[in-house]
Amino acid sequence: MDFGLYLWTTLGAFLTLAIFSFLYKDNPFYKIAEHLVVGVSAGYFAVILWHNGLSPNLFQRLNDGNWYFLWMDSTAPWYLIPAILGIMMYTRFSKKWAWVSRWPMALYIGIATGVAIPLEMGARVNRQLFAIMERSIDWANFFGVGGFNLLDTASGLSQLIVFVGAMAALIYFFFSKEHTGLFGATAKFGIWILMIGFGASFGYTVMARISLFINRIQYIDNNWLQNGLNTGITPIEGYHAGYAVIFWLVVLIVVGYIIREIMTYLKTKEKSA
Amino acid sequence: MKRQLPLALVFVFGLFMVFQYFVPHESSEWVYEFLLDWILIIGIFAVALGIWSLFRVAVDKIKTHKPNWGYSYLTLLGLFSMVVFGFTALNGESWGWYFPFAISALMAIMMIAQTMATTSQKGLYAGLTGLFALIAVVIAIFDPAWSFHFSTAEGVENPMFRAFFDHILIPCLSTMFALLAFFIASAAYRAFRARNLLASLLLIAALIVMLRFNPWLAAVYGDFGARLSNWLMNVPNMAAQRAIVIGVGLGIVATALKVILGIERGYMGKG
Amino acid sequence: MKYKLFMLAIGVLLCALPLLAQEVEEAPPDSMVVGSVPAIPTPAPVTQLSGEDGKNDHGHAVMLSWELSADDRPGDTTSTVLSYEVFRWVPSMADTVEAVRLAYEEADAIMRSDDAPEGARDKRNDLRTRYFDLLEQYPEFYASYPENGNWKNIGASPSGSTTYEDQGSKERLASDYLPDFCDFRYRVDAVTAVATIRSSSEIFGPVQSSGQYFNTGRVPILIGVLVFGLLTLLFVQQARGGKDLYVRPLAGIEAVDDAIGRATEMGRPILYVLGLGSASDVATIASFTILGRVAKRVAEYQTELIVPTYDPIVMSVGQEVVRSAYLDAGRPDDYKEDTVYFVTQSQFAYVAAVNGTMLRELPATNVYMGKFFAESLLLAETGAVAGSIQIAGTDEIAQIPFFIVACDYTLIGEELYAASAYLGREPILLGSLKAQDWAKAAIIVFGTIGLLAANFNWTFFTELFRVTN
Amino acid sequence: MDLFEKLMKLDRRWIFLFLIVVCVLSYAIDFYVPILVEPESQKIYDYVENLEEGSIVLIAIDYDPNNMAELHPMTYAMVEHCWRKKVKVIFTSLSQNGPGMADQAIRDISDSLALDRTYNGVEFKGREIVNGVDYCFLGYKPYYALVILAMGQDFRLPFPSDYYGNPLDSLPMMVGTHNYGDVDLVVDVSGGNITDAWISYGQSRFNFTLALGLTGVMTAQYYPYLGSGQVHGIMGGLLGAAQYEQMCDNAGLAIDGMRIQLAAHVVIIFFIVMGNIGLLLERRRLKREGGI
Repeated sequence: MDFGLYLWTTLGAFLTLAIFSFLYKDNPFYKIAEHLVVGVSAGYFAVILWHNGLSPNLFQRLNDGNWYFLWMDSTAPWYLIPAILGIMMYTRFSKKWAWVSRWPMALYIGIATGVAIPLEMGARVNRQLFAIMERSIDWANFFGVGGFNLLDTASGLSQLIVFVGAMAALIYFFFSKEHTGLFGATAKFGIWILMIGFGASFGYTVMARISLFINRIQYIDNNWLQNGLNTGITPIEGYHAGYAVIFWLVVLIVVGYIIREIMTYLKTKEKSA
Repeated sequence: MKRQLPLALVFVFGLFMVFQYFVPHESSEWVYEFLLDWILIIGIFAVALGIWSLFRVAVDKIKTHKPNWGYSYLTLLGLFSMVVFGFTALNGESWGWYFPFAISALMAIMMIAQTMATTSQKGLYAGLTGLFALIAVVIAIFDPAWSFHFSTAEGVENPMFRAFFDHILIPCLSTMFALLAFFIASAAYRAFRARNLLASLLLIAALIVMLRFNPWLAAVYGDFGARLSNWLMNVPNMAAQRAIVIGVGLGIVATALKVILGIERGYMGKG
Repeated sequence: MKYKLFMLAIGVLLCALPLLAQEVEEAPPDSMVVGSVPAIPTPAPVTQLSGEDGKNDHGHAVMLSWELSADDRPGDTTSTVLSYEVFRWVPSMADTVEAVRLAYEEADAIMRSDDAPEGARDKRNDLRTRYFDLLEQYPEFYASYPENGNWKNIGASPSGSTTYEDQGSKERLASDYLPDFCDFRYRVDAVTAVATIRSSSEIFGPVQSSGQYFNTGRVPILIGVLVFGLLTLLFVQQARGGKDLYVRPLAGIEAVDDAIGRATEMGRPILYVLGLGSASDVATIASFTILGRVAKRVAEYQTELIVPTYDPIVMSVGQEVVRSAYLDAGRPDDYKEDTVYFVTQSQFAYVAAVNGTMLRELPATNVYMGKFFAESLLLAETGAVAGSIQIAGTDEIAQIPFFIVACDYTLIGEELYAASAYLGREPILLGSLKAQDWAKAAIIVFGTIGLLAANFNWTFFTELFRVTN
Repeated sequence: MDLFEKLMKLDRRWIFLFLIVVCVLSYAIDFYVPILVEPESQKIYDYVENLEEGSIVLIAIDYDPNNMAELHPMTYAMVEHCWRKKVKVIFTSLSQNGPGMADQAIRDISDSLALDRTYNGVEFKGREIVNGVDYCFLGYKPYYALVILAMGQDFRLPFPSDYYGNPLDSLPMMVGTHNYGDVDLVVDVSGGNITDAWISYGQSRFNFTLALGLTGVMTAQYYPYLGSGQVHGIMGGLLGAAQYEQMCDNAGLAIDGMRIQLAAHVVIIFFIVMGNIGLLLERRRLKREGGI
């Protein structure tokens, strides 16, 4: 690994540890990483949106990709309209003309909501309703396919539970009717189903989230510690850098402690002065 | 004009988009695609407003010496480094005077910020801005090793742009994501207590599914655990999702209808 | 599940086929011949080839269908047919048209380059005009059948399939542009493992493609939207007339008012997160309404409000909302432009910043309304560390469990959309809740009937709700 | 204040610290994790274990770097198992970034095969892995559904020559190997919907034995096929990979990751259980006090 790359990797490892330090509490290291990443990411997306969004969608249409012809000989001059609308957003810089920026905003919201209505009606409501109706309940295998097996997801009973559960949960979402009597009991069953579903989906995610952390440990170990400290040793063979992780953690904690001591010392000095 | 026209625009364009969905003809699709481009372009133009807001909040922090104001310099530095790197690219292998240029260009921008932030020494920082800008411009004119690229995306391949992405952005973002491993633990600890029936249901379902992935505890109930957790995922979870999806669909359609019809004007600050 | 899989696979195949056609063309058939494969008898051709204009589309597509060759028996491993190759009669002028198109593309590239020569633009524009003129003449070229043209392989379908969609681009400048209103003629070959052993079907044609003005496959959605829209209008009208509507209390919404009061007492700010959606997400639009109410209350109590945003348009709309709310509360001078500010458009960088803000400003209340993704738990747990009261609402199903676990109050799915109506307690807005309830009741009724219908095989009822395309 | 009372009011940072220490330690210390093998992965292992020398297994590497962490260990364990048993392997790759993955796996596992190793008490002499004799890498072709169908007729239709450009008939192991009928097992290691095509276009048409290696998130979705017999066995996520490594007695990346996974899991569950016991005790105490 050449030295330049090693420095970059060290920076990456430092930022990784700095963000992990947030788990203890808000501290200068985290603040450094946070402020830096906010700036860098905002700049990154601005550049990417310019190159991949504005350039192909507007400039290349208006001026055929050539900066000096501008829009005069464009094959799609009607793209001036969104360009003007976009520029209208900048009236927000002026107090007097800020109301003009409401037009593009209104257009934005009008178009977006208009698109959403039939799309959501079709994709969420109609599609789900059809899915409910589509399959008949498997009465022949009511207690499980090929014998008594309550945990068979394809059994008639499971299908019936899906149906009844979904309906009960829908009843829970009724707003204009008091949840009392039979109606209330069904709604109660509905919220049970919702809670079981939420619990299951929470439990299902735990494992994947821990994998993210494993991935980070391996990043520090393989990309930084092993490459930096013992060049030439492959990540998998022999050398276990886990000890080195602990070593570096201890170093970091000690250094952090010293910095903190210095800071408090400076602060008290400031106050006394 | 100030209030009525926006509402009229929402109504006209919203209604058009609703009925466009049922007209597959080319002409209707053309308008549809054109209008979607409007949204996209308005959105990208607005990014400048966002960057301006970020810039101003940072400068304001520095100006008023709010707590942690010093870190705001980092934000500005990161932001403008990416912008400078993203629009310049090397013409060959040689770096030439690229770094002196990049540093002086960045310093010029930082000095603009400093001029805005300072209260007493405006003249000094304005002068420094001019000086750094002059250096940057001179290098830009005479150095053949690199050039600006606005209409094409060479800047994205700039090694410095890539390095900032690979070694600052990616480690930070994926570590932030990895914090979830801890937060999921502490959230589970705090919330998974059998306080009442609903909490117990949540707890039990989560535990069953979690235990299924644990190699040790799986020994206790073996195959049964896997099947039970699959059943939970495919039966009650499916029912819950179905109900929520339908409900959300109706909620979206109702809200969108109200917006188009001008009944709900909350997004314009008029409820 | 299986049905879904099947449709998915077919979809993938259909998308892939036109490209595969080129693949096949590139490799001469001879290279496919493998010496060790035993001799295969010529397969039976496909029968009953027919085609029609693609239904409910924008044109530029023809749907072909046929009966399987007798030597293609699904499930029988001894059947010899491997795939069906589809041919269309293409006039030889098509090559000229393509040549002009390529010349145009080249001229366009030259014109766009940094060192474009003088007159590059005119040259390109001439080619463009010539190309479009040629396109106009396509119907005449196709009408000359069978003179001046030949059969061209346009794609393949795996064995066992009986349909193929000849779909081209509607973009006139695209290489796979398929003109409308031309008399197309088709032929399908049954092909065996040895590409030369094949048999052709009878020729079908002429058939024309064109776009439609109404998509009949989406009628159920249209009915749904119209009926639901009318219901909403009806109940809103009723509410306007002064009819008292009951709404069940929602804990999360009642908490909002208390939370603002609490913040005032403690002298700490309120943090409002609009989520990661853009302003085109209806969830975010619903969130704007809630933000308006919160901001108005905040202005009245003179508490501080912090609204970090993820999207610049969301920021602009949010500023507008908060400013109007301060105006309504009669305190326009207290409004600060930086109450609603932009952070960054990167998910986790945004979370990093908001988390930092939470621990530094220690807000009394955090409100999360809108679209949330993996960051939901990061925000909510940090908020819990900061000791804030937390109220969340999202329509992202995968994130609701995390909010339920980590927040004090959670609005589940649809409740987010109801919240704006609730907070205002305005009868007009409540009217739409009534419409939503009626729609849900209708779904329960139709769902039950539909399930019965499925069990008794009354397919006509189920079919009423089928949405195609 | 007793232990449980303290636990109830425990600062979450103790949990974080505990979790970090346990995770880093379990990463650093190579301890033994008894992995309970589930029947769905046992079935795959048994099938390979019972193959005769010279049999052929087709392994489809249909994943890309995104899913590498979960799926690469499966490939490593399975291929090493096959080669140690002198079972030949045909690799295909129907996902765009797959060839890189397959290439890397083949090189690494070949290196490992050169060493003498003892697995499950059986000593295996190191040997050189030869392209064309021990394996054949067909490479990548787009439009996976058509490729899967075509391979049902003859591998030579979609892949006239292998990834390295050798005509298939020039490879000793491919002489007389034409289609799925000559292959004893098909394994699809995939992180996307290519699995669906292997089931609906491959298995249900050509009726071969199909085993799946899937990412953890996908696993629940494919269990119904296990019940219907279309799929012979499933390895799900890191856990499935670790189970396979366990059965082969060849600890690798998956068992490494499993140690952390397990430790973190136990910590979380421990805290949940403690919290609940604490809640119970508190309730009882309140009741007693209320009774007095």
